[in-house]
Amino acid sequence: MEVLLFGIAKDITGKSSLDLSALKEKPNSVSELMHFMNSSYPELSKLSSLAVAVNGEYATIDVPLQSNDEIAIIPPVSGG
Amino acid sequence: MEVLLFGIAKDITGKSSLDLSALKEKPNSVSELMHFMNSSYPELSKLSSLAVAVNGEYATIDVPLQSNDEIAIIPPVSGG
Amino acid sequence: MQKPIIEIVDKIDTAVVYDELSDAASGGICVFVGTVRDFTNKEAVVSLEFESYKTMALSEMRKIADQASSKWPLNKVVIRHAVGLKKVQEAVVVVGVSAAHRTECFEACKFLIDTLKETVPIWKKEVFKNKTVWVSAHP
Amino acid sequence: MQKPIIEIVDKIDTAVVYDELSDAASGGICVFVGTVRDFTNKEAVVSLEFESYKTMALSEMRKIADQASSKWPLNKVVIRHAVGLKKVQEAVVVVGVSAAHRTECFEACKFLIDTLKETVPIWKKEVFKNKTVWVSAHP
Repeated sequence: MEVLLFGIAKDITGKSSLDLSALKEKPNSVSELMHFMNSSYPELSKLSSLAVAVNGEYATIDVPLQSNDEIAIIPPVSGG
Repeated sequence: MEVLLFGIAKDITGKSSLDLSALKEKPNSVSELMHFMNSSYPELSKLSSLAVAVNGEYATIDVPLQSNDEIAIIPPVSGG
Repeated sequence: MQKPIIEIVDKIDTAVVYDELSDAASGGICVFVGTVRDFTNKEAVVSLEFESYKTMALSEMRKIADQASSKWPLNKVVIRHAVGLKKVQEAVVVVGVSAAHRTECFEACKFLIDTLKETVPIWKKEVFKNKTVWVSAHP
Repeated sequence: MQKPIIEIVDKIDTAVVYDELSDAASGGICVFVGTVRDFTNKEAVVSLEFESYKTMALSEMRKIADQASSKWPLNKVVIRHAVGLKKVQEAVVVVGVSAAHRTECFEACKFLIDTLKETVPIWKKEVFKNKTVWVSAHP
């Protein structure tokens, strides 16, 4: 289970992706992933917003996560 | 006293300018010019609108006309 | 606003307008290009012919640039109209602005083209297969 | 709408976008170009750095083009964003549409850039002389 990191989330974690495969309790939903990320990296909870994308689509907190999903942490976007 | 004609006003009169110098009673104001034009060329009065410019500026009907003014008949504009 | 570019030309080069509007103090550039459409009221258009009262048209275009600049904080303005015969798909007018923020770019650019169509002494004749029509001439 | 042009590129060529949007059925083309501004809150900007989640960004850009096309009768749409290091005055994004009439051109073009800024996963870091800031990251 790999989580892609972008922008300031990459700076906060110091990584462009996180491998969660080795975790004893892998997050089963977006909600659980958010909880894990915020407690592992408290600086993330200070951002204006934090979204999760699953397989390239914005995902609500109840979306379940499978180990082969492409998961990404989406800090506040600022394109344009 | 020369009057420039554009667009459909040129087609209606068949001329790109009218020399009014030879007129016995030259128009002394925009209002008198409009009256002269509409009675000489009744097709002009069927247009959506008709404006007069004096020295390159839109002129209200009370503006007086001098013989050395640059006068133009402005049929409905349709640029763009 | 820097000195606006105000021109009546025979042919519009759409590739240069960004360079003309580009500006270090601007975060946005908005450009509108009017082009010849193939159909008017379902009737095939062969071409358009534009005629201008050139000195007055330039002076009215300058007024529009000044008005826009007094309404919005603009950095650069271009207003350029073509005259003569224009075929389908050709550019007939280009208006554009650069400014710090995008909202004023859009508002000012729309104001330029809307006002140009109302006040600038330029006339357009639509050439169809069997007739010609001076646009907006009759009610 | 014809197939929209949706791209993430290293460098934007502003000279080509009109040709891409040009279309016989269109009377108007509206284009917005976002450029790097020299100052943010009175602080001199050295450069901007853009990063994207490319596959998702392209998919979100396609959605925006489709949404615009369902709201307005558009003929062509271009949405192109640059990534990497951009200096002051460089273009970072270009969005544009062609349509029969100008009102829908302006409305749709503004919708494209407004929505892009809200939903497309692209991030901008402002580089100042003595610090860098991820734009909008913090409240």
